[in-house]
Amino acid sequence: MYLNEKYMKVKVKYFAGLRERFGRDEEVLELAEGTDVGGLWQRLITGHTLPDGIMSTVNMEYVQDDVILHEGDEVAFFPPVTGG
Amino acid sequence: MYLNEKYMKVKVKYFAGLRERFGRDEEVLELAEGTDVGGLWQRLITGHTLPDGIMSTVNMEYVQDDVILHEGDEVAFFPPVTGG
Amino acid sequence: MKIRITESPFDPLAEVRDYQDEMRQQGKYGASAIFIGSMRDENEGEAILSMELEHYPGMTEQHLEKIAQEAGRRWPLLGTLIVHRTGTVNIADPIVLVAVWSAHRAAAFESCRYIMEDLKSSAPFWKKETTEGGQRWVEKNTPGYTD
Amino acid sequence: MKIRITESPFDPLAEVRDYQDEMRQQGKYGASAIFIGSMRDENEGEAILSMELEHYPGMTEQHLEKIAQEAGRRWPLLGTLIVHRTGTVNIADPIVLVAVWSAHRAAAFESCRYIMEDLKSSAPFWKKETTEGGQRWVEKNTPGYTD
Repeated sequence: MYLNEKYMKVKVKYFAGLRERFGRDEEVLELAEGTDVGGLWQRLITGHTLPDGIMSTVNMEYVQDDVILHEGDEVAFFPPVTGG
Repeated sequence: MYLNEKYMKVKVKYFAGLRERFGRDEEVLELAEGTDVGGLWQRLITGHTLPDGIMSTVNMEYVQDDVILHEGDEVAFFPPVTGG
Repeated sequence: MKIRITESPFDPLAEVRDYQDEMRQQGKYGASAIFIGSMRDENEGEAILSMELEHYPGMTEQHLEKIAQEAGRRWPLLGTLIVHRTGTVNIADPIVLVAVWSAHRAAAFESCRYIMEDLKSSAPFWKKETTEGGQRWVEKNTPGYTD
Repeated sequence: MKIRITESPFDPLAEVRDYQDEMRQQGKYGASAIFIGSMRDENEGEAILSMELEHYPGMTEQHLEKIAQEAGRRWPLLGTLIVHRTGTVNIADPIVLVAVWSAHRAAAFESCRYIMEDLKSSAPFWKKETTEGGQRWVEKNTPGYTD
């Protein structure tokens, strides 16, 4: 890491089985600018890419893992939905 | 007609526009044995075959015009249905 | 299964509630699909004032029962309710109710639609509309499945 | 259009009646299609005692509104009502209600189904079932369209 690398804060939320697995429902993480959704997931589970079975949203919209995050974003990870 | 030709009685019902056109809702007709639904229609409107737009039933079941009638049958003729 | 033809106005939501209360299948069905058809104040661009609904007593009940039984052969249904109005119908009056109960939604949706389409195309009812210009028989029902 | 998420039990037929009373479109709609999903007492062959329904507050409402708006773009709807339960759900409790009003039946049937399928596959709800053996997350919803 370079000294002049810039950082941003994002809120990360977990639901259902993921919430239980991580033992928390949300947290604020500091990430290097330019980090994408897949990069955030690798920060959570080192070395693992976002599995197909995990859905991700940024600011309550479904996204793919190559979406770049920004300061203040709210990210969420969760298993397939089972409502209705 | 032969003297020894046999006859049967059938009840005929008309609904909706047909009822109004015939000016009656039902009647009992005496027909030669072996008459089919199309033959009954030709007796009602001489020389005309049963049009596609008229539905026919025998004993409350939809039928084609070649179904042979029997003593005591209840026949009905009506325009396309418009319920629901 | 319940089939009811009524010359008086009926309350479709109350009919659904009453039928469901008597079903005693609570916890068995996970899906119910309900269709309510009611009288609009216009048809083919012309204002409708009221309507006469004629039917073929005897055949109507028998035919609707046959449709409901066929739906029950095609889908695993736990309950089926059909109510249809006859006689003089006023604007916004409910005309037809079809309600079905099943374990899963696909069966509920598809059987409800199936019953309605069959009812529209073959149950012996006829509508005569009263407009400002007089009375006229409705010539045919609009087509059903569009997809 | 009305979207409601509720942690308390709700009465779907009363919700439909209340919404319809406020619509003031009587005589304009000729068709309403209603779907009610309720809790069954078994799933995948195992008896279910109760269920916890978790959701993503904020996103849930926003997402359901988006589905309802998309349905309104695809079909000419006069009314759309979606109610979904959260929290602790008991056997036979209603879980979801989708009701739509339109001039004709094709739009009503198809939009009601469309909303339910989208809700099932993408609205952020998760079910955790309590069986005699303990608790388990429902892994996925059953597929929707079968025809």
